[in-house]
Formats: sequence, C-alpha cells, structure tokens
Amino acid sequence: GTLDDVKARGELICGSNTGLTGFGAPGADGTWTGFDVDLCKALAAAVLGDASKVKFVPTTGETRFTALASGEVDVLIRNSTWTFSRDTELALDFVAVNYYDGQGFMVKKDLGVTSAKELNGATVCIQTGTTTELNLADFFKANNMTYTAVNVADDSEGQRQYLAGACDTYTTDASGLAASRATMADAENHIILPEIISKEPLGPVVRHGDNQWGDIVRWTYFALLIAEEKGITKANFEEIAASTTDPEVKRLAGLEGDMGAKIGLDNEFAKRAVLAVGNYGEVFDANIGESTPIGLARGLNALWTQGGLQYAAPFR
Amino acid sequence: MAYATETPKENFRLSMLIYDTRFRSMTIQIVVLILFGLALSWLVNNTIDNLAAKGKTFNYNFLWVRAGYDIEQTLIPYTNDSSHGRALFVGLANTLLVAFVGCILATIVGVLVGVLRLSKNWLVARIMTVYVEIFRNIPVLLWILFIYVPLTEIGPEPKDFKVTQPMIDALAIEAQGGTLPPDAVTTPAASKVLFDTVAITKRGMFMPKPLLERPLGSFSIGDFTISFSVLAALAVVAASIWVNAQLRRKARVVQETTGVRPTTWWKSLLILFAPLVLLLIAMGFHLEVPAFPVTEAGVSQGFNFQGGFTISASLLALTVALALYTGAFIAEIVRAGIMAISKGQSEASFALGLRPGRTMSLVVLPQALRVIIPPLISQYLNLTKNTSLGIAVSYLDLRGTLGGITLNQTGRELECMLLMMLIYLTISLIISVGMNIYNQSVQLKAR
Amino acid sequence: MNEQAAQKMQVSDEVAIQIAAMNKWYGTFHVLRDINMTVQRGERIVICGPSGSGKSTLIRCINRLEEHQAGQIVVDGTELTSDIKNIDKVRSEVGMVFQHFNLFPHLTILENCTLAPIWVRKVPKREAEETAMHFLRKVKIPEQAHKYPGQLSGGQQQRVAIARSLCMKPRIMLFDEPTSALDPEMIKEVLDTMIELAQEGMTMLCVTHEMGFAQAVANRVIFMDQGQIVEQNEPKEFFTNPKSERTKLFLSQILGH
Amino acid sequence: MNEQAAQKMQVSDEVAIQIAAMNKWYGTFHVLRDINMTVQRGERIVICGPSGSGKSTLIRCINRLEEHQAGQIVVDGTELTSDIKNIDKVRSEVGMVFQHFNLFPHLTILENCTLAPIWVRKVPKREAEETAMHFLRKVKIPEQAHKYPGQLSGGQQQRVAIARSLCMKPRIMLFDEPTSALDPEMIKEVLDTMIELAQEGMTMLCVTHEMGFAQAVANRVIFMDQGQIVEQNEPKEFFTNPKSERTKLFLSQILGH
Amino acid sequence: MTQTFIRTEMLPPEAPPARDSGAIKWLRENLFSGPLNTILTLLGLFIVYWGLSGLLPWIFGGVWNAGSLGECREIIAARTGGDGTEAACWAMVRERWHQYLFGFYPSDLYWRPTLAFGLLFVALAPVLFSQFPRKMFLLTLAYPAVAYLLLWGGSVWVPVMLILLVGAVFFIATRIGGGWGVTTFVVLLLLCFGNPLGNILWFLFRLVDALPFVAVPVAFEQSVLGFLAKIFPLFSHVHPWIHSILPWGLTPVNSDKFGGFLLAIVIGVTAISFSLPLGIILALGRQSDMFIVKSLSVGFIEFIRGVPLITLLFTASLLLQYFLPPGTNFDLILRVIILVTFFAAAYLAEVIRGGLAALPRGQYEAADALGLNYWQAQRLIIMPQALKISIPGIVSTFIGLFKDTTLVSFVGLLDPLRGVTMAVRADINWKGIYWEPYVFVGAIFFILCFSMSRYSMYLERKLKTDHR
Ligand SMILES: Nc1ncnc2c1ncn2[C@@H]1O[C@H](COP(=O)(O)OP(=O)(O)OP(=O)(O)O)[C@@H](O)[C@H]1O
Ligand SMILES: Nc1ncnc2c1ncn2[C@@H]1O[C@H](COP(=O)(O)OP(=O)(O)OP(=O)(O)O)[C@@H](O)[C@H]1O
Ligand SMILES: [Mg+2]
Ligand SMILES: [Mg+2]
Repeated sequence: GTLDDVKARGELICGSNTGLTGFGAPGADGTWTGFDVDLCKALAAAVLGDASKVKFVPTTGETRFTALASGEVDVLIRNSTWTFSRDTELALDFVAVNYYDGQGFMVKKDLGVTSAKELNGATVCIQTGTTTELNLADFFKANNMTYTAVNVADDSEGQRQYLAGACDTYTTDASGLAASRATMADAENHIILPEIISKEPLGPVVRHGDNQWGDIVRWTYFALLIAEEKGITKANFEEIAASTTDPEVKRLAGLEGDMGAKIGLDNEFAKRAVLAVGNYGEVFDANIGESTPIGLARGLNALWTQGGLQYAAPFR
Repeated sequence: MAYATETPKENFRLSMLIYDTRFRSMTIQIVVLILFGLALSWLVNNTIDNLAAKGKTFNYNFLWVRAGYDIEQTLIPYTNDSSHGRALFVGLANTLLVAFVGCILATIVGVLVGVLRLSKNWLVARIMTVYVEIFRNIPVLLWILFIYVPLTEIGPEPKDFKVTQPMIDALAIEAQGGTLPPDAVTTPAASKVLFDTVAITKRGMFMPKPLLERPLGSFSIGDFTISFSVLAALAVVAASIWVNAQLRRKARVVQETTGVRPTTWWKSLLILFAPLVLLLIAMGFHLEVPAFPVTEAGVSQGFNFQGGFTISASLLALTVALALYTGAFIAEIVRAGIMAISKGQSEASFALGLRPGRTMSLVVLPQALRVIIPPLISQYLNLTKNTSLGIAVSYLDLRGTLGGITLNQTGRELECMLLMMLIYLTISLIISVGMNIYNQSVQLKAR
Repeated sequence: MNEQAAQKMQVSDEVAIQIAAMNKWYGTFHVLRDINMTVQRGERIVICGPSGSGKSTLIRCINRLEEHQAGQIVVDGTELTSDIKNIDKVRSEVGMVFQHFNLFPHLTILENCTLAPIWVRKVPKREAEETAMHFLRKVKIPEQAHKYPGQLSGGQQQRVAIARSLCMKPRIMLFDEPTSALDPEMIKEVLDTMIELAQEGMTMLCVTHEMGFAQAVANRVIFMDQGQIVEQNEPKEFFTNPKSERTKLFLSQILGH
Repeated sequence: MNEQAAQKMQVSDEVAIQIAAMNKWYGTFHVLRDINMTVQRGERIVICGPSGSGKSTLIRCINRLEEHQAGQIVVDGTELTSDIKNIDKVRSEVGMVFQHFNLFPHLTILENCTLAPIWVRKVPKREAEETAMHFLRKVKIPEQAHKYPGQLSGGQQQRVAIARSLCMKPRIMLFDEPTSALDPEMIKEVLDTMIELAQEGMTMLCVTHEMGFAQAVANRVIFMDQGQIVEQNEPKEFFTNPKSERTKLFLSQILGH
Repeated sequence: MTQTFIRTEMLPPEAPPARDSGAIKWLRENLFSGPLNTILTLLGLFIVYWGLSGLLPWIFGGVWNAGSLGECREIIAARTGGDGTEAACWAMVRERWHQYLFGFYPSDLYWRPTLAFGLLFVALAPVLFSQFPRKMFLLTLAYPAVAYLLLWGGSVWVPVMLILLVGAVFFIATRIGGGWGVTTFVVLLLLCFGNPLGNILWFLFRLVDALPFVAVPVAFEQSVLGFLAKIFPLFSHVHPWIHSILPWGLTPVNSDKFGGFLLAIVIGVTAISFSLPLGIILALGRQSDMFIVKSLSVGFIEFIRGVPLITLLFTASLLLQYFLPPGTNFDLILRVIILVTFFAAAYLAEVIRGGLAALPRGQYEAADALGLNYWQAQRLIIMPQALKISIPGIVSTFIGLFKDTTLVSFVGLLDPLRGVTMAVRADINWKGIYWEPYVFVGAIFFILCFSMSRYSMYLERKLKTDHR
C-alpha cells in the first residue's frame, strides 16, 4: 500500500496548492509554509519520523484529483471540498475535515450592498473548476436572482479583477476572502457579506481502497486535535507526557497501548506529529489565525468544546 | 516489333522477404503494422484495466446531465440548467468566434504592418520592426495577460453610468434656481458613446442588440432553435452577392469587347445592401440599447446594463492579443512574400507602362499570394489552437468548458480530453484540407 | 542578310532620343558622366563596354526605370522629368527587353502579351489577342500561346518577351543583354528575331556583346567605360580600326577567344 | 590518338553486359521497347539520339537506378532482378557519371572519393585515400583533394566525379551526357580524361552528342529513337553512311551547325 | 551621318549635387518624402513619445528596496506626495529573482545549472559553427550525460556509465552499419539500460496478451521474465556497485525543485534534442513510398500538429496514467518532457522534410550508383546536408517551443510566467503585485528569444551564400 511506498521512498509526497496565501505557498527560500502544509509535515513526521521529509507537488484545480488517483501524490492536502460525487465517482476518500469553510461574498462598501440577497443582476468573479461555481448557480437560483459570471483562473486574478471593478463581487471560500481582504491597501473599504451560501468542508484526500493509509492520515490529524483538546502543545508535550495520568494522553505519547502498530507505524507517531508542528490550534494560529495578517477567527473551526465543529474521535 | 519474353518463374524462398525489393517493403510494412496494432491494443488494454481499477466506465452520458455552471459570454442560449453537451457547444462557438475574428484582425494587422515595414519612411519601418520583434519574441500567454489587464483596469465601471438620487436632487435644486454645493454632481461620471448606444466599460462593451418586431418565426432541431428571419437574411445576402457577381461579369465582358470598363461600384453597393436593408425594415428591425432600469424618479437601478449584448473584456483581450501576436508573424510572411517577387517583375511591368497600383494588383500581388497563403493558413491554425489559452483571461472556450469545468465537475478526464482533441483535430483538418486544395489550384506551371 | 533587307534598314532624320549632358549618381558614386547622344528614328545602336561601365544604367534611364540627376533626356519629343504623365507617355512608346526575360509566371504567354495593351492602351481583349498572336507568330511560337512561361525554354521565353514588348506597338526598343542568359543554341533564335526586327526599321538600342550581331545589324556602336561614352563609330570602323586605347584593349579581350 | 593507343583498345570476347528483349514503362508510357544488346568487355559504346528517346533511361536501367519490367539484363554474369544482393553486386562493379556531376557538396574531394570504398568495399581509410589520390592524379587534379566541390569549376567537378567512380574499381563505366552541362572550354578536359580511360581498355557506355569523341574512341555507335534501337554500327560507317532515314535526319541536325 | 566620337580625356567622378546628399537628403527621403509620409512620421513620433513617456518613469522610477508591496506603495507615496503616480515595485524582483531563474533549486548549488547552461553553448558550438574541429562533437555527444549529472546530481557513475555504454554500443553499431546497425544499436541500448531484456519481453508479452485470443501462462510470465529481468540489468546493477567502491557524486536534487527559467530551458532543450532523432524518423517515414509507414507518420504528425499544445500537456498530466500499465507512475516533469518531445518532433519532422525536399535527386542517385545502402546514404549523404539546411527552421521551432513552455503552468509546474508568479503572489508580502513579474519575465524571454532569432537569421544568410 501507500505506506510501504512512502517508507521505501523515504519521503512523503503531498499534493498542494500552486500557492494560496496562508494555506500553502513556497517562500523566498523555497520552503513551503501554511496551514495545509503543516498537516503534511505532521504526517511526514508521523510516518517517517522527520517533518522535513516531505515533497510538495503543486496541483491545479484540474489536475489535483488525477494526480492523487494516479499515485503521483500520496495524499492531497489542498483545500478540496468534500462532496458526494468526489467521494464516490472519483474513487477518492476524504478522511477528515481540517477546515470548515463556506462560500461568501466580498463587495466594496460604496456599492451599498449589505446582503447577498441584494446581488440580483450583479457581475460575480468566481474561480473556475471549483465547487463554488455550482454553489453560486444554486444560490442565485434559489433566491430567484440572476448574475453574470466572470470565471477567473486563480485567486490572485480574481482579487485583481474585483479590485479593478471588473466585477461587483468576488466569491470564494470565506477564508480566502478574508485573506484577500487582509492584504488590500484599503481593507476598510471592503466588506464580506454575512451570508455563507455553502458548506465547504475542506480536508485531506487519499485514494479509495487503501484504508490503512487513510487511517494514518485521519489519525495523525486527530492527534493534533486531541492534543489541543488536552492542552498539549509543542512546547509542553514532553512535560505533560511525563507527568500525566490521563490514559488518552499516554496513548497519544506512545507510552501506553499499541496504537501505532495497528496502523503500521510505531507507537510514537502521534507524538512526533504534534512535536513537529504543534497542536491544531497552534497550526491555525501560526498560519491563518488572528495574529497573522490573514486574521481568521476560529469560528466553526474551534474545538467542539468551545462551540466549534472540530471534534476528534476518541484515541483508543 | 515488341515481343514479350517470359521470364522463368522462380521459386519463392523465405529470404526473398528481406532481400527482394518486391517483397521487402511489404515485409517491413506488415511488421510495422503488426507492431502498431500491438501497441495500440496494448494502450487500449491498459486503459480498460485502468478504468476497471478505478471503477470507472467510459461513456459520454454526462453530456446530457445538467451542467450547473454559468458562462459569461455565450453565442447560443445557455443557462446553468443546460446540459454539459450544450456547454460544449457554447465553448466551441466561443472558440470559433475568437478564431474567426482573430484571423480577420490578424490578417489586417499583418498585411498593414508587413507593407509598412517595407515603407520608405524610416521611422515607420523602424516602429513596425520593433512591434514585430517584441511580439514574436515574448510568449503569447504574456501578451494575453498584458492586454487583458489594461482592459479591465482602465475605463469606467457600469455603476459610473448610473443616475443617482443625489444627481436628481441636485438637478431639481438647479431647476428651481437654487445654488448647488460646490462638489455636487448632476450627471453620471461616464456616458455611452455612438449616439448613446454603446457603453465601454471595464467589463467589456455593452452593445445594442438587433431585434425584430415582426420576426418570421422559428423551428427547432433538438436543442437548437433556428430562426427563419436569420435564414431569410442569409438568403437575401447570398442572392445579392450572386447578382453582384453577374454584374461584375457583365462589366468584364464589356471591358473585353470595348476595352473600357464601365463604373460599377455604386451599382454594386446598391445591389449588395439595398435588399437586405429592405428586408430588415420589413421585419421591423430595431436596436435594443443597453440601459439601466430606472425608477419613476429617474434613478438607475441594479448593477449592470440591461438589454443589449455584451462583448466581455476577456473576449476582447483574447481576440486582440491573438490578433496582434499572430499579426506579427503574418507581417513577416507578407513582407517575405512581397520581397520574394523579384524586382525584375515590377520593372518589367513599369517598362510596359503599367502604373504602380496596377503593377501591384496585376503582377506583384497575384504572385506574392502564392507565397503568402500557405504559411498564412498555418498561422491561422496556430491562432485557432492558441484560443485554448483563453482560460488565462477567464474566457470560456472549448478548453474552458469541456476541457475545464465539465471535466472538473464530472471527473471524466479521459472522455473529455479525447473528445476535445477530436474537435480541435477536426477544425485543424478542415483548415488544412482547404489549404491543400488552394495550394494545388495555384501551383505555378513549370516544365 | 540580303541586300534588299539592308536596303530597308533606313535611317530617317527625325530624332528619336536626345540625351544631353546627362549625369547620374548612385549615392555618391558617379555612375553616368556627361552623356551626350542623339538617336535618329530607325537607327540600330549597339552599346558595349566592360562590366560595370554603366550600360544598363544608361538604357534604364531612357525609360525612367532609373532617375537621372542632371542633364536632359528627351524621348520622341517628350522630356523625362518627374512628371508622371511624361513618364507614362515615354514608357508606352519604348519597349524594353531584359536579360532575364521577366515574364509574368502566373500568366499564360498570351496573357503576358495582352496585359499591357488591355490595361494601358485600353484595347479590347479580342483585338489585343489578335495582335498578340500576330507577334507570337512573328517570333515563331504561336503554338505556345496557352502555355505558361515556366513551360518554355529560355530562348522561347526571350522571344515571348520581345513579342510582349512589340504588342505595345513601341516606336523604340531597348535591349539589355537579351542573349547573355541563354544557352548557345538558343542565342541564335533570339538574334534572328532581333535581326528581323531591325530589318523592319525599328529604332533599337541594344546592349550586347554579340559582336557578330553588331557587325551585321548596327549602324553605330557605342563603347562605354567608367560611365562615359569613350568611342562611337560605325561598326566596321569600330571593329577594324578602334581609336581609343581602351577600346582596343576591350576588343582584344572579347574577340580574343 | 596514335596507333599504339588504338592498339591497346582491344575488345575481348567476354560478355560484359547482355540485354535481351528488355521493355520498360513509365506508368502507361512505353519508354524502352524491346532492347536487345550485347556489350563485350573492353567495348566503348556511344549512344545517341534525339531528346526523350530513352537514352538516359536505358543507361540507368543497367545499374538499376530504374527498374525494367520485362526482359533480361545481365551485367557481368549477374542478372538484375529485384534481389537486393544482385543489385548491390552490379552497382559495385558499374561506375556511373552523371550530367550534373552529383558530387556530395558537404564532403571534400578526397572524402567524396573515399566514401564508397570505405563503406561499401570496407577498404581501410588509408588505403582508400591512396587509391583516391592515384585516380585524382590521373584526372589531373590531385592538388584539389582537400577542397570542397563548390570551390571547383564544372570541368574539374566532372573529373572528380569520374575519379570517384573509378575509386570503386568498376569493370564497366556508364556516362550520361557527361559534358552537356559544361562550358565549351571545359568539355575538352573531361573528354580527354574519358579518352585516356578508353585507351586503358575500360568497358564504357556513353550517352553523348560529342560526335568527335564518338568517332575517335567508340567502336560502336547506337542510335535510339522513340525508345528503340534504330541503328547500330561502327562509327565510321554510322557517320558517313547512315542507313535509316531517322538517323540521317538526326545527323543532319546535329552536325548541321 | 554616323556621328563618330572619340573621348580623348576621361572625366573624373564628381560629387553629386548638394540636394542629393547629406543629412537633409536623408531626412527628405526617409521621413518627409511626401504629405502622407510626413503625416506618418509625425504620427510615429507621437506614438513613440506617448509610449515611452508612460513607460519609462514607471520602469526607472521603480522602488528597489522594500520588504513588501505595502512598503513599496508607501515609499512611492512619500516620494510623490501621494498624488497617485505609479511606479514599479522592483523590490519583489530583487527578493525573488532567483526563484524566477532557478525555481526552488538549492541556492548553494546554483553553480550547477549555471555551469550546465554554459556548457550547453560549448556543446552547441561545433553544431552551429562549422569552423570548430570535429573532435568537439564528442563533447556534444557527452553533453546530455554531463548536464544530467549537473542538474539532478547523484552518482557520477550514472553519466559515466551512460557515456561509456552509449559510446560502446554506438561504436559496435557503426561497425556493423546499415539497417542492421540501427537495429543493433537500439537492441544493445535497450539491453544495457533499466531492466532491459526482461522489460522488452515483458512488453512484448503484454502486447500479445492484449490480443483476446492469446493467453500467456502467468507462471511463465513471472518466472522466466522475472529471471531475465534480474539477469540483464547491466546498467542498473553495475553503477551502484561501482558507486559503493568509489562514492563520487553530487548532491541529488529532485525535479520538484525545478522551476522558473531553469525549468523552461530544461524542458525546451531536452525536448528539442530528443525530438531531433524522432523528427528525422518521422520525416523519413513521411517521405517513404511504403504506404503504411507513410500513413502512420502522416497520422502522427498531423495529429500532434492539429491539437493545441495545452491539450497535450493535459494528456501528460491527466491521461498518461490511463494508457500505461496500472501502477506505472513517474515524474510529471518527465511526462511533460515526453509529450513536449512528441510535439516538437512533429514540427521538426516538417522542418526536416523541407530540408530533404531541398536536396536535389541527384544526391540520392549518386549514392545509389556508388552502392551505398539506404541507411548509409541517409547517414552519410542525405542527413548531413538536409539537417544543415534545416538549422534555421530548427532554431525557430526551438524558439516557439521555448515560449510555449510557459503553458506548463496549466498542469501545475512552476514555469516562470504564471507558476512562479503565482507562488510569489501567494506570499502575503507580495499579494496584489501584478505588472512587475510579467515585465521582468517578458524582458528575459525577449532577450533570449530575440538573440536566438537573430542568430537563426544570420545562419539563413550564411547558408544562402554557402550554397551558391
Ligand atoms: N542600384 C544601384 N545602387 C548602387 N550602385 C549601382 C546600382 N545599380 C548599379 N550600380 C553600380 O553602377 C555601376 C554601373 O552598373 P550597370 O549595371 O549599369 O553596369 P553594366 O555596364 O550594365 O554592367 P554589366 O555588363 O555587368 O551589366 C556598377 O558599378 C554597379 O555596381
Ligand atoms: N520518372 C519519369 N516518369 C515518367 N516519364 C519519364 C520519367 N523520366 C523520363 N521520362 C520520360 O521518358 C522519356 C525518355 O526519357 P530519357 O530521359 O531517357 O530521354 P533521353 O533520351 O535521355 O533524353 P535527353 O537527351 O533529353 O536526356 C521522355 O519522354 C521522358 O519524358
Ligand atoms: Mg548590365
Ligand atoms: Mg538524358
């Protein structure tokens, strides 16, 4: 299976975006950073014991699923929406949701629009090849409105056109809108409308049929969530592991049970993942959280204990 | 006096398959054919295996499924409720539109620049050289982006055409003789051009749409509606062209018998346009000018012009960029074509007393065209293929619909890609077959 | 050539071409220097001289394929200035035959011959074709009328070129080395045509190195060198008793082998 | 040519080429009709005839540059069939010289001459070069060995072409109008080379219209017309006393001027 | 009445009249020779002024020192007092130029691609300029291996073995010569690399397997073929063995690190060099009088030329996985190179066909008459001449191909134009920058392509005079 391939290769190949601010992009020195990228690193740390043993293959909206299906990448961690048809027809498995997103609209303040329901007849910039196109059509239809679509190739183009006034509103996942707005010279002149017109559960994808590998990806991700739940961070992991009495934490630290062996890894895989990138909250805060220029609130992505949707199955 | 001698029949030996010129080529061909067949069946076999492994099937049923996405620029009616198949045709029509208009523009640009490059005016020739070199040596993709961006950055937005409540108020105050605050605006920031019919904006050009009050009705074949009005117009145009051809033929006969050619241009104009104009008037032709809906008070409503039709900025940019890029190549072809006609030809023509204009049209151009047309057609082919870069500027052509969104939404990459290649191939073949026929018909006769 | 024909080759007193103090430069290169020359109607003049001496340029100035910068050229009473009407007039009265024939390859032989009459002289097509066939018969290739130039041999092409010029009914014919691009067998057929033309009293200026032709037909030979007319004389004198050193040298070279 | 040399030009009884009832068509055009002909070793045969009579085709059939469709051609005991081995054998024993030389312009003269010996005969390079120099000396241009064909005159090029053929040590040489693309001065130097070759007893088939050459060297002249051998005879008889009407007509034409 | 005239004194050349010389004449003739020309000249002057007055301040007033687009904007606003004047933000280029040139290639190893690029010219020299000694062709032949080593790194023994084996095989094949030589060459080459014989047989069996009526016993396939596959991989077994003794090598660099112009040049150069032999074969096939061979060649050429390159790239990224045996999977760059090679081969085939057509028939006939066989004639006589004539065409094909490498961004590779730019724009510091990357990349493309096109024009002129 994929696990053996990865081990034999000594490197994890992660399908990533060609560049999406905050989620995954190469920096000036060529190292990739971002929210999705950190999950890849955690996975590499869990499987290979080294967070740097990961190669990022940029994929476009059109090539991403094929790249995964053909085995070109081991896992696709690249803001891909989990839908029925992708899960079934494309023979892929979405193993978790690492970011709950939803499609929103951004407009200029001086347009005088305060709700997406007032957009009848507007020109809408939208990225092609994504689920957002379908959502948009459905939303306008449901509200008995019409629109003109400007199908743009990528996010930066969409943003440019929106700013230039080539469209009245730009629609994409709310996280993307926030990121775009954050970098605008006149951010105060733009508002993101309150309506979120779709559910966009984004998460890692693996090939259908390789359940062991799917489990590894899922539980590596859950490990990060559980770590946050338990208040474990990169910094205090060793400390807590040494002192804890919580059996779940002990299992997470590999001190108890044989969780690792059951999915073909060693017992410390979860520990390595957390040590490599920190817990879910740390990853979030470091890449897209409120302290970053992108400044996303946790919102739906808060832990279930804090009113969010991020909920990991028990690590037992 | 010829008598045939029977050459003795030789026995067939196996080695003759290789060493005998009669069989050798057959042997080679059969081996090649077998290898090719094997390779092909290997590919097909693999494909079947792979499809099976992925649990996919190979069929085109998705073409009849609701597409669910929208297309900005459509030539045939389309909504997101239409099928993927229809989206394909929208894309194909868009591809052909850009290809067709692009080819015409490119030819105009190319011929103009090619001739100007040969101009005696040093500055003009230099500017044209710079144009040609810059366009030829930078990727076309960059040109498409380069031209698209200014189109979407410069120019007013539709909302700049809107009449707002404050404007109405200000006008009212003015009408009552009141004084306006210094920063008050009474008219929209932008206005339409060409007798208030065409709005040029960042989103493209909003054009008046021709409509008929008394259309002749229509019929449908499957998904497609064909209007009798259009058919009638086409018929009238065809008839006019035919009559005009007759007229010209008659003029030539007159010239051949008397040596003087009668003036025909105004008759031609009349024959070519009058019937069409009459028909259009009969059908109640009028223009639907794009405009904002207004409230009773006269305040413009909505985001965009209503009515009319739009030429999107992406269509404009793609067409212009491809035309300018290809035009640079065509310019070189034209220049080379004219220069290939030796100076002796025009000198001989001058020496016979023909004026430069006649020399050009009777001696140089007919010869230059033979040199120009074949590479010209291959430039047309290139332009047609380059329309597939429309995706870079959000133009949904065949690549953008069938090979882009449809492929992406349905996940049927094999079917989509094969179908798309087939369509492009068909277009190319049609063009190159046309070229070959032309080539054969103009081949210079030689010993 | 028999006596009778020679008889016909009369020279009248009328002036066909008058060139006075003509100078021409290519850039700063002084290619024609102080050319003075008068050609009577019916004269047959052969121009010779070393390569680069300006023979072609001189002949091309006469129908304004090249512009002269000083002096005067008067052809058939029309002075060549930059006036387009004059140029047109001169060109329609002066025929020219080039070294490389310069037939129009996209037209048939017949069309080559009728093109100018139809478009310049506005002759009806039928009439133009009759004239063309007449002159094609004269140059002995009427049967090729519907072929294309590419299908003819060099000698045949040059004869077509002569016929094409004749179709404009010119009063003067200029020849610029008409035989130098031809194979030996073909030279004869072209020269024969030219001799026939001479016998009919056509005014001819011919740049050629065919000395046999010059002796048989010309009534004057002009020798040029370095853009100047160095010597002119009647053929017999010219060949047997050249005066100038340069002429002697030149003749020794071309008659040497 | 002196007596002694003529003495050397002996003809043996051995048969070099035997052609029997050979026919060839181009498409439906019957270009060679019932050719029968025997060439003894050492014979020097000149083939002449009007243009298009099939001379080139006949000679090209002998080394299978063209395929014949009926009849038999036996060269040096090897019958030309579609068997590649036979063809290779014949070609390496028959040298051919073309009208347009067909030297390889990208190779030096020496390389032109050594190419075939090295690749076909598998002769060591040094040996091939020695042979080549030997034959280049023979055709009197050893000093040009390291030049390229484009730098040589036509006559020199044709002599190189002869040397190139000789380097394969052929037993039979075919010439297809070897001098017709040459200027008159150069014709002689090529003919001299061929005469020398003849004197050494090489079997030669030569398509040419150089009648002087035919009279001096050939021991048989073959006249072809319309794809058939119309007359063959020894040169003296052929030229002074042609039997057939066509031959007479042809001879009167080519000897006429 | 014959006017006799003898010139006794030759006239010296004189200077032309004043109005026919000097700068005034030039102006009059070249710029103001008539009303139309005068208007055109003024129009031209206006266009030039308008273009330059807009562009030059933007380019030369650009900011070079800044950490982000925002900083740039501030600097410009401070300088102009915020009057909305725009200027370029070249600081981005200053920070990221290396990514545009090398992609993510490790920065301490930049010397390797640079050296490979420099050596490219050394290797090309004997092909492009005839005055270099023939011995240098050996260098040209060795170049692919050297470049491979420099770019991808790894054990030196890979390229060394490559050179030695190809050299040896080539040597053997040329000794045999002819069609058999070509066959031997291919067979020996296949024998030496990968898991050759096994692979070939395996491939053949797969082919046979594909026929519905033949069934190859699985056991046979696995035992015999597996055995062969283990015995023959001369190459793949020998070089690790040598490497274990003499571990010389360079740091390996993965191809996912390739981007920017490095990627464009690698794809362009590799594709054009590999497409050359393929193009020759296709051109010969198209010229052949064997109907089937001809039809297949024509079919291939016309198919490739009839579809846009972008669909071929999508084929590389989306469809190749369908056509190859299940489980086959290799580098996207490699797949793209393969498809681009096919693409270039079809175009080169047409260029070479033109070269072949330009050769007089006499050359073929002379070769035949000398007894050379088909392959010898092709290799020794026809190809050297046809290729030489085709060089300008090959260069322009290469220019077109090089420009087209920008399309690989559509399959997610980091081409300089969109790929790298997209990555740069995803950086929070440079989000929103638009023109600068395009102008920068456009300028580099222009310099490279323009010099190549000038070179090919020079060649065309040179070849023209060569042939006369
Ligand atoms: N267009 C031109 N520009 C500049 N110089 C020219 C031009 N045409 C001809 N010349 C030069 O003018 C001189 C005379 O040329 P011309 O062709 O009249 O000589 P010619 O006597 O006809 O020689 P030839 O016997 O070789 O035809 C030559 O030195 C030539 O190089
Ligand atoms: N490849 C060909 N296909 C068809 N017809 C041909 C071909 N080659 C030659 N012919 C015709 O065959 C006839 C004989 O040609 P061939 O070249 O043998 O004549 P020839 O006697 O050598 O003439 P010449 O003296 O002009 O060289 C001619 O009518 C020619 O048109
Ligand atoms: Mg001259
Ligand atoms: Mg012949």
